[in-house]
Amino acid sequence: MAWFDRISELTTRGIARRVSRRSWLTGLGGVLVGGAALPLLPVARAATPAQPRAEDVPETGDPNTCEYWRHCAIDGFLCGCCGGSEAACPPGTEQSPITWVGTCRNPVDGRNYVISYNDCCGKTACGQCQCNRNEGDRPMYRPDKSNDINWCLGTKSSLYHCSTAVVIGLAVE
Amino acid sequence: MAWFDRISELTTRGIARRVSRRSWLTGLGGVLVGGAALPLLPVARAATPAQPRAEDVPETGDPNTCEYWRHCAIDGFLCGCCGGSEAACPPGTEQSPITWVGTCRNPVDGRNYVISYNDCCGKTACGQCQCNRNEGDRPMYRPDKSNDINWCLGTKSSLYHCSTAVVIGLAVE
Amino acid sequence: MVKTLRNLALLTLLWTGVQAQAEFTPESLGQVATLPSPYPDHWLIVQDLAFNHMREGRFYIVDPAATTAGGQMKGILSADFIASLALSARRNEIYVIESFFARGGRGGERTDVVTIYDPATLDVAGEVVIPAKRLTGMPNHYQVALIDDDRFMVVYNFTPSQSVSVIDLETRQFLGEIGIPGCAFVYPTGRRGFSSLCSDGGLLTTRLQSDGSLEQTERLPSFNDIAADAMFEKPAVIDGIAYFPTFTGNVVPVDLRGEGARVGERWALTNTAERDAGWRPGGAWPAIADRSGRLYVLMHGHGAEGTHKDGGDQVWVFDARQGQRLGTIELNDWGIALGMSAGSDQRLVVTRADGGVDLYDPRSGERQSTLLMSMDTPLLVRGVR
Amino acid sequence: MVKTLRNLALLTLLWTGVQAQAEFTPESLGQVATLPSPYPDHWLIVQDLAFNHMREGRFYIVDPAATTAGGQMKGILSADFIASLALSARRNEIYVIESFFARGGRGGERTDVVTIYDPATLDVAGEVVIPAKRLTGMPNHYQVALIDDDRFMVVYNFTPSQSVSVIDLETRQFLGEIGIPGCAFVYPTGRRGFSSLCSDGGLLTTRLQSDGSLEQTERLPSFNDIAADAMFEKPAVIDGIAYFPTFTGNVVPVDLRGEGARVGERWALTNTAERDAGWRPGGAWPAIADRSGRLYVLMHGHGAEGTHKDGGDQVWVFDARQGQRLGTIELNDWGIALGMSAGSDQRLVVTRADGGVDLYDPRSGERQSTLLMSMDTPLLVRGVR
Repeated sequence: MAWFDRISELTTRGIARRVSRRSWLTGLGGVLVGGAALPLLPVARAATPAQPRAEDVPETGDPNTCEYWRHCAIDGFLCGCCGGSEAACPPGTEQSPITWVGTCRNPVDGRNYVISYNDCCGKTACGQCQCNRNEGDRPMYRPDKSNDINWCLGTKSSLYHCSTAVVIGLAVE
Repeated sequence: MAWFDRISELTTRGIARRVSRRSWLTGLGGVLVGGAALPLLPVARAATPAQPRAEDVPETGDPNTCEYWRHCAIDGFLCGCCGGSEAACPPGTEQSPITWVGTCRNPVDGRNYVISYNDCCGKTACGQCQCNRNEGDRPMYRPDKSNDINWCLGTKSSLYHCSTAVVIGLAVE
Repeated sequence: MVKTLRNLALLTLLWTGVQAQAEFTPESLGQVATLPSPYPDHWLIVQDLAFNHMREGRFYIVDPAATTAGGQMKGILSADFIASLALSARRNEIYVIESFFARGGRGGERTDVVTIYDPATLDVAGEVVIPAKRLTGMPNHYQVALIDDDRFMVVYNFTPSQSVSVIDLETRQFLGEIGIPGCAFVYPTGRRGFSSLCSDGGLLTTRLQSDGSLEQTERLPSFNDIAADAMFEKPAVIDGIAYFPTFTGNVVPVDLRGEGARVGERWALTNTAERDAGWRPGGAWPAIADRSGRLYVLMHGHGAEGTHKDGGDQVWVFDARQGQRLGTIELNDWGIALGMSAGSDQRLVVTRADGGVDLYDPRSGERQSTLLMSMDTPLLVRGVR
Repeated sequence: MVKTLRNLALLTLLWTGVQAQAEFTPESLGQVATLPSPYPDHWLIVQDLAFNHMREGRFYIVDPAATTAGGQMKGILSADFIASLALSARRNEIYVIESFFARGGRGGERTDVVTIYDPATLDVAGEVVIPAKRLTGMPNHYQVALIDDDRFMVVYNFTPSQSVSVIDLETRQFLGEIGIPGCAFVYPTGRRGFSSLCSDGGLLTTRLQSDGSLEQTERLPSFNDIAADAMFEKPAVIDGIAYFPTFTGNVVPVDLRGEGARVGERWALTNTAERDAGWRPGGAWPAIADRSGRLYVLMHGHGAEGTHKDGGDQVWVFDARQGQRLGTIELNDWGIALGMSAGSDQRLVVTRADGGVDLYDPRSGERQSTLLMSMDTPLLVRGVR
């Protein structure tokens, strides 16, 4: 999905967040915003055989915090606080098939992974664990890079519930 | 209208409220709960020629506080904090024609006035100045005395917005 | 606990120039969590009214034993406009009775619906549209009842005409409306009936036929002095006997096991000294029972006219059958409503005045844990069966 | 400011034994407050997203000069699912563009509606149902535009196909949809057109015919380096020229007065030293203008990739035409969005990170007042014309 609420976030997490995040992610900008000319129509790809959580990805940190490494461009409620997980939707919701993707650096192996921030849809706002981080986020006229958009599109309902952060690839370095 | 939210009220106003209210209103119970057997069907009365605010009633206190004398049995959002007043609905809402009535003592003249707590309806919850005081309130099986009921009945919409406290009579002493 | 989305071909839109890497297997998309069936005994269902946004209330399905907020939150059911909830173990369904407005925050046509959920997936398994007459107001567990072995649901209506809507859960159909003039709420009674408390201080029992239509009604004359010592409309039920606390500190047992309700002998929660000190029950749900027959009552001192919703800072424990005080639980924080988890190792649940929810060991009286999720205005909490 | 309910015979239910007293004249029932027309210049409209309950957002109509919360709150418009708002002085109407769900918090059919309000009564004067395609997401003043002297409304759609819905406000009818592939938002342009920013860095201008149908489109090639220095989609507009700040601290003026948009010469908000110190614009609405042509930009130091929504603790003031810095306002509290009241004695409005809303004197830079009502997540604030 893709919402942004400075208010509660800055209130609860404090201005300090800005500083820590900034320093942590310095240098990623090039990777995040690079790429070819934007296709005007979505490129569909059939899901490859996949697994619930990638064994190839070394993990660290608490997935239910904004600081978790996959959340470098997340905006919304963390599904892990709503009955789901960082990769699974909560019971009774539907994962949006289209979304924006970010690129986050995994602090364990130092590699950049492509994160698909698929929203979970069909229930009203979860209201738990709201986060907003914007590495690589761009204005809404560049939708593929924008977390300000409600990405509950292509789902039975456009009601936004929460956001996942699914590892779908390694970034081209 | 008629809602009751201990949580935010007790949170914002503190436990002290209980004590002050209790002592202030001691002794009113008899007046409040007296009366004949309950009519099973509402008794309708055409509105008498009336005035926006009764000049006969001596006033004191801030109508936008829970402690205001007319609010001794109010439950909900004060309309004076929503664009209306203690006797008028906010713009764009409709005053419910039926409701529960309480009896509150006016501290200026020491007399007991009958207060009609008409809800204002047709917009969703105002969310401002929530109060809950229960002098003379009775369980919901005695609806004429219950402020737990949404009294947006007989209105175009049953959406509850806020509650007024209209002086409609002097209590029989 | 995770199922991958059925055979849908997932469209993953990759707008970026990312290429598949031979060495890397992406995570599955379309995963949706599921819940164990049946729910573990110790889970809870918390009703968050979201009073300032009452069209967006929620029921949280909670594992209070988890040590993180995310671990405690197992799932969410939306609950529009101060909804009611009912559980059927026999049918393996959860019901939310709620109201929708065609024009949202500015009203429009109201539609009342019984939403039927699959407890394991929280998917909507069906719905029954009922007359847009259900009582809306502060929540009460007895706005809805399941009777006849969960075959029928009855929903209390207030327009202000008083009636019940009868729903056949087998066929998922609204059957009809039965008037209960002058009376309110639905307390399951006998095999296929329910009782209601009346404004004249009496009680009305309504029995249905096997097809859900009215069989017979029976009125008890007044036994409830509403002016001087009103019964709360919020009983604790033990083995079919509803124990109704009263405003000034008595308990009225009403036996709902037979075809007609029978009023038992009232007893006092307080002795003379306690009564003189103003000890009274109070709150949004002032009494609850455990499976051993203990009755827990939320009590406050210095009570007077108008304090009956104030909750309390103590929970007094009674043997409900004997009417005997067994002990006192001093709450760490002021409480406004009581609940009880299911199973053999039950927990007393106390909704706090500050919006928190605490769990106490009902035997030791010690607070054991506090719910960690963020909630707006949680009020009523129940066990999962 | 109070009208009594028209000729409706009010049913006042007196259930109690109260008798009319000869000496006493009861207060009127059925009173409903109204608002002055037009609204005083200094009033504001505050959008409260109610992010945790986004189906229950609200627009508050506020008199910031009042000294109490109740005095400040003049009226409330409901705003379902992150609504948009537009004002027409010429038509004397307020428009809320919002989305409703037939099954509320669990979804169901979505209906998008332009709700038309009478500003004096806040009664619903009418509605226009439009395709359920409008962009939902964080609010932007340019999701909706009134063009052709407020004859037509255009609403930006994103499904993710991009288009606008055209509404005839004269007849209150939906006229049709016009595609704007690859482009977003609606910035009024010329007499009967609007421009949109495109994902290729260019700009699309769409002109309508007098019947609301498409006349012509015109594309400008890329002038916006989205990767290295993206233009915010949130401009401040002075006399038909939109000043778009960029992420790293430039300003791109786009002249929207003519039939086609013309991109002006960009200038820098910062000098080299400031840029090296990381001073950047940011926030949910980072720039606003006053009627004298001053541009106010919300700035934060130590900016970097990803800080563009962080708001700031300073507002830098510029002569927009000259691109010259005129001064600096040190905010008392961290801000996340800017607004400006109408009239001759304007106030700079700053939405704070902690949910407060402050008013500053734009000349002296002094904070003059703070809104007192309770709000959930106020974000964008605008003047009343």
